[in-house]
Amino acid sequence: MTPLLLLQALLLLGLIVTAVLVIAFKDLLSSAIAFAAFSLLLALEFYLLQAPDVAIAEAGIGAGLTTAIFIIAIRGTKRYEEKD
Amino acid sequence: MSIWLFTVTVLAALMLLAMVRLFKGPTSADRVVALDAINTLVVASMIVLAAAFRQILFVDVAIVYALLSFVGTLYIAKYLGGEL
Amino acid sequence: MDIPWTLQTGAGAWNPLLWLVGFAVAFGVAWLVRSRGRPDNRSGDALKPFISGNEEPENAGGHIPASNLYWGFTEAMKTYYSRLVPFHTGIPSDYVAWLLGVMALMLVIALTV
Amino acid sequence: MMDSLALHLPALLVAIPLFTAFLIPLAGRAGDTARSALVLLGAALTSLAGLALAARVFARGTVLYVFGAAAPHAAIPMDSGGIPIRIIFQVDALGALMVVIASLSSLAIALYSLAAESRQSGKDGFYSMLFLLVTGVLGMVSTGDLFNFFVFLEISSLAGAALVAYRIDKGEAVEGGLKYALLSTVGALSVLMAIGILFAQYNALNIATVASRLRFGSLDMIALVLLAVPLAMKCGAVPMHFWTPDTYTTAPSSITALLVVSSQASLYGLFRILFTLYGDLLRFNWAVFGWFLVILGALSAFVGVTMAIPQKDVKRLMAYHAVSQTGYMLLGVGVGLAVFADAGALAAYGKTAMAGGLFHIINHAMYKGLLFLTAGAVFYRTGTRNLNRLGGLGHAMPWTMVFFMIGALAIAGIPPFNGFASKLLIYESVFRFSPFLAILAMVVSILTLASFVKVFHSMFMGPPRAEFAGVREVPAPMIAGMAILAAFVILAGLVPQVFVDRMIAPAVNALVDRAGYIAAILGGH
Amino acid sequence: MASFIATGCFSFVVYLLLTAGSGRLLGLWSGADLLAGVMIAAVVGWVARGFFCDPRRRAALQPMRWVRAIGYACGPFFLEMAKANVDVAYRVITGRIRPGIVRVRSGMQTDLGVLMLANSITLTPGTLTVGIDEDTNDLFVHMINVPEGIETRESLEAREVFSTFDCPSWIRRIAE
Amino acid sequence: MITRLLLAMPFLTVAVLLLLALGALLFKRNLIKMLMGLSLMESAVNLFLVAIGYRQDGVAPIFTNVPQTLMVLPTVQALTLTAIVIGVATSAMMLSFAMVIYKKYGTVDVRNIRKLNG
Amino acid sequence: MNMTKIVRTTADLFYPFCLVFGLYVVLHGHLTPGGGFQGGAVMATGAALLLVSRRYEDITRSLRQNTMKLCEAVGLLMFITAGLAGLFAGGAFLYNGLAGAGGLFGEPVAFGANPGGLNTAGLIPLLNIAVGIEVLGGLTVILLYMLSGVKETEP
Amino acid sequence: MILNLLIGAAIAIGLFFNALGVFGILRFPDVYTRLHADTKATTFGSIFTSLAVALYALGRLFETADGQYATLLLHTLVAVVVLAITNATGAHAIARAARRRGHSPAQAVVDKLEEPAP
Amino acid sequence: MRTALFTAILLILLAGFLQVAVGLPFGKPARTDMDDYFLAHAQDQAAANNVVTSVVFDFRGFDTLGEATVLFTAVLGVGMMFRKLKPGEEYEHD
Repeated sequence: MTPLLLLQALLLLGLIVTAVLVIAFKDLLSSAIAFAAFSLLLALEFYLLQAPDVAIAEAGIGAGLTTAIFIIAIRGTKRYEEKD
Repeated sequence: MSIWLFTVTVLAALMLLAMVRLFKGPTSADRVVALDAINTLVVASMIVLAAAFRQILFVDVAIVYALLSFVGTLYIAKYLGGEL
Repeated sequence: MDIPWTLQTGAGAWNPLLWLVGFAVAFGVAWLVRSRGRPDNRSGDALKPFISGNEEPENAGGHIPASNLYWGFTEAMKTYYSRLVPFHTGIPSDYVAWLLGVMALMLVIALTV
Repeated sequence: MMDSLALHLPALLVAIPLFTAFLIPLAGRAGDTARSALVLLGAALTSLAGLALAARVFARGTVLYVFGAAAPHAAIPMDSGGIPIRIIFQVDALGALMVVIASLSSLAIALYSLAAESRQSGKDGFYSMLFLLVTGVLGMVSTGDLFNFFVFLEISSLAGAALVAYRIDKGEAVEGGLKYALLSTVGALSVLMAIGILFAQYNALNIATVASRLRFGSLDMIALVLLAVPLAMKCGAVPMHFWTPDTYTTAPSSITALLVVSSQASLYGLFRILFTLYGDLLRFNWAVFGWFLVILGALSAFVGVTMAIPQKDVKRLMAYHAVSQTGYMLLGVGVGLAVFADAGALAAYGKTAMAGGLFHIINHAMYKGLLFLTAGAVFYRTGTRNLNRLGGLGHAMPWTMVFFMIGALAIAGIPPFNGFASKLLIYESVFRFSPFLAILAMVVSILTLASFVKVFHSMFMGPPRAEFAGVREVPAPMIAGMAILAAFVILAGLVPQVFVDRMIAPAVNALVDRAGYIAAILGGH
Repeated sequence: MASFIATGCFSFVVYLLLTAGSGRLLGLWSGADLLAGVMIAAVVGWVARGFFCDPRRRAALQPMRWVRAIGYACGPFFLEMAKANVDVAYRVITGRIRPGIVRVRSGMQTDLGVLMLANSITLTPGTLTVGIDEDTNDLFVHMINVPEGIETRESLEAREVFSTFDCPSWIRRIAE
Repeated sequence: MITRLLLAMPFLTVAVLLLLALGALLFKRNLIKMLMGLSLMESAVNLFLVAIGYRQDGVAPIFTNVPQTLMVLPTVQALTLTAIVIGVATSAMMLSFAMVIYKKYGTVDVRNIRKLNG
Repeated sequence: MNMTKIVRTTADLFYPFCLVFGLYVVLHGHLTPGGGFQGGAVMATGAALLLVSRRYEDITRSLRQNTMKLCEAVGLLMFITAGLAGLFAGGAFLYNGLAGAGGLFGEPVAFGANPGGLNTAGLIPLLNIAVGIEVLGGLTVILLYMLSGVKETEP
Repeated sequence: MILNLLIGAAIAIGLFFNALGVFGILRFPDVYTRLHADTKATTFGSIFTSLAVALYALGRLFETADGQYATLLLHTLVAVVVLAITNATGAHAIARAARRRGHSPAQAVVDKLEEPAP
Repeated sequence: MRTALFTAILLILLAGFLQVAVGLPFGKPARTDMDDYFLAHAQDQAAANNVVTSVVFDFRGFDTLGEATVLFTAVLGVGMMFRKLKPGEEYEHD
């Protein structure tokens, strides 16, 4: 277990946790927030995998603009999921 | 274990802790606060990792990150304030 | 230029030119038969059809709506259609589910064969 | 100069429609006339390039084009140790066949849509996207690179979805577009995953290189499933056909005709993957995937046609027929694939079946395109697609009626139109494979005829209706667009053997000749 | 024009900061980078001139203000911030809080001044800018520990929010 | 087996993320949520692509003054860049579709978006 | 609706910074991490910052949809023209004939570890710029369109 | 040697404050107090960890006289400045949004702000 | 019924993905010949120090054109969704 692997394990755990949160929240705004956190961690993971180009792209497009687009779409539709 | 990697590991653990607030946060505003904290921690770890990997140019990723997640936060805040 | 008119199908052959010639011949025969008939016959000369002693209503020979055209066929296959039509639910999740389902099925087949 | 242009035809084939698409928003500011002229010019040049490229391929064999290299034909750099490193367009006879289809259809459709969409708003986007869709199709059928195939798949999916949603006023069109986009994206991601799996093992993206390195381990089988099933979905095979009627119905008619071509490009991708990428005679279990295609084909043919009969929306009816006709193609090629390992059976009827399937691809693109265009013409004048409300248009729209008759007779397999020729090939060869399937195919053909009799009756027969009193013939560009396709339908029906000899047989040979495909890039047999 | 020059200069400085170490010219920069920097500064200056600073104000052109800004950031501001964090550490560990929102008269006229004041307040002890009165530039500040007796007053002076240094006057000298 | 699994952590994460995303696609009723699932799926595939190009102790494929010995594979990173942009394009378009559908239908519940059926 | 003066001023401060940083990322795409897409995204973030900090009606006066659409088309046309130029220079489509040929961007590069110079890599910086312009235009237009769609739903 | 000690101290301080910020987020009762912890503590901590990197770069710069360490130093400083400003403004935006949302500060002794409800 | 079926589908797919995850060695790619070529020749052929950029814009530049085209398509699609309809531009469906 090298330190890098430990670090990766933590990050990947965080990725899975945020992904579960994205799916689990009934409030779409919270989902979007969790998605932004997911993108953040994903970019850090790319960074760890020695892909800085991809990390910048994921940072710029994934975390910044996708969040904005999701928020605008939620504003254009409605905020809460339907009850089953 | 180099000191840089140790630092990043601690920061990653802190991110996981902040995710607790992301999960629990009674309101969306609390979740945004957690997102903001994770965001700061990610930027810090990116800067530290640049030193850890001896890759000077990786700091660019951190700058992009600090800029772009700010935009995401602003969009969320604007929606949350009912102004979008 | 030498145009091969015959389509070779492996087991047989088909020539559209021959078919056209045959069609033309048949058409000619039919026209011949028609021209041999009584030229003074008019379409209005025949007796009017009547239904149960009454005159035919004006519009009865008119247009049949499309839904009624194969009513018998759909009625005969009613059990089939009553399953198949609701099967096309129109829900996007179902569409994705069918795609993933076929994928899963093929995955099982491909990994076991 | 001409020779150097001929050298660069594969690049121009994609570059011209792209250039036109990017220029249209600028030309749109100058006015409608400028835009129409640009559209016409672009369409004409694109189809010219496509036909010239196809002629070159049929005359001289596979054409290679290496993007970004110092010399367009140097597939393998001297110092690379025998691996192609750049993106290579590899147009063999099969690809050339698809290029012909796409070029002809796109020309006809561009002509048609110039008049048909003249009353709509947002025309800049419409025409740009039309050219992007054409680009996507042309790129998909001519690329020899897996990831590039994915990129073009995405281009055609996105452009197709946006075009399907073009008529936004009621919401149905957007719903169709959303379904199409959703399914395409899931499929494309699955394809990307498969590409990743292949790349991780063989470190190559070129189809020929991957094919030459393939080891047929369990990961490769997973990759095969991830590649083949989404492509089967994109070509509209039952039970993944649900998107087909939804999108074909709501799209503008000219786009529906192009979507048919685009789904056939996916069919091409499916065949390419099954035959070329995974076509190793010794190590691959042929019968399984042959039967996969055969079952998909038979199901599609039957379910499609039976679902078509009770429809009352004319385009939805035709869309189910598109599913059904796709079944024929899958059936024909699937029979060939199922007997692929058996040389005797392959020579006896397998190749004929595949020829039938491939011939049906081009025939179907033409007559189904024609049918959708006539439906669009009727809609253009009457404003409705409901068969119960239509009627008595025969006198008002004679040209449309003639073209519809040609298309309907062709799709029903009535001689002397082209549908009959390809269906004859399929019947006779499938009969020797499995008589039951041949009978099923004939039943489907009869039902097709029946349902088109219904459509013809409902649209053109009967007394003229008062609400359609002012209806007259559609404008000349629409007639010209339909006439191109109709001319092809008649031509292919009159001299089928010419097409079979010049285009289909080389395409079949290219399809089964895996070693030749690999050798065209890597050299040596 | 003044805003164009100011924005261009700012852009050029930022670009120089970003590309330092790229060559040997002046010890740090390469010629191509300097050329590209000038071009970028021109383009960005033109595009962003309406935003970066008010076209009517020439104050941004005085280089002394930039130097003072750096001095402020490294000196008083940083120390205030350090104090802030010790304070937050105390609050986090003990959990002893007495929060409230008070009104602070900023006395700033320019947008930049308000921004610097608000951000300084946010990053310094126990205070967080929540809102702003757009007309009077008064800030609404959330304090984590409202000192006794303040809650009855109508508003506070900006100076009172900072503990040791007179940050508002620094800011006034930089931004007004 | 366990060590092998541990070594393949990123791939396992990809598998779990794909499962979650597909689950969202199949079970969720809200269209926006489905699209979030689709975005998750895209991210998972991107992570997969980058992970297959990683080499132990490799460094980023950029030549700088620092001496480089072993570099990770650059092609997959290029592919991932393309995939990311394609992903955001797809998401943007489908989200705008969803907005228009909400405007016309008054709902984003996928079980109610079925005017086209049968 | 407007956000507060503080946010607005920050956005104004960061707008030129975003542009400069984006252009830096674009221009140094062949030396540092980044390139056309990333730089374009950073520049588009500058525009997004302006969009979020002000009212839609106010900002569209200085950040026009048509200008951004023009940017996009022009970027793509630049890209494809550069590709066709390679074709006329004797190579294939997108042939990088400028690399190592001297002149603008034509400096040859030493092999191995070196920091590299700005004026190298031939066609790549040009394509980077083209893609940067295109992505800037494209992402901004997407945001503008979606915001306009939101505005329409308001009563 | 001294530099190494300084770097270690900076990292320790930075980590301590970062941890403090995160614990503050977990412990405090409402949005505003959490924002206090988040903004001040994590920003300050991140500044210190970055300062460690800057010190390292400075040391290497004097040691090797290599231009790229100047790049590292300056880029780190730029990142820190950007981070500080964006964090402060972001915190303000969040606080205002929470305020407009109608969250009143918990245990407040005074509340002078009356914003119109959204 | 529906839930059980969907869960079964998901589990089968998960098994497939897990097989992929276990079957691929992480950190040690099986073959690297094409990428080694890129790494060795990015500097003399594309004259770029960033190998990823040289792959994106030189060796696989055509993909990048396609990708830019995808973005263009998406922009046109979004624009098409929010366009202003002409008065009386109606489309029948029933």
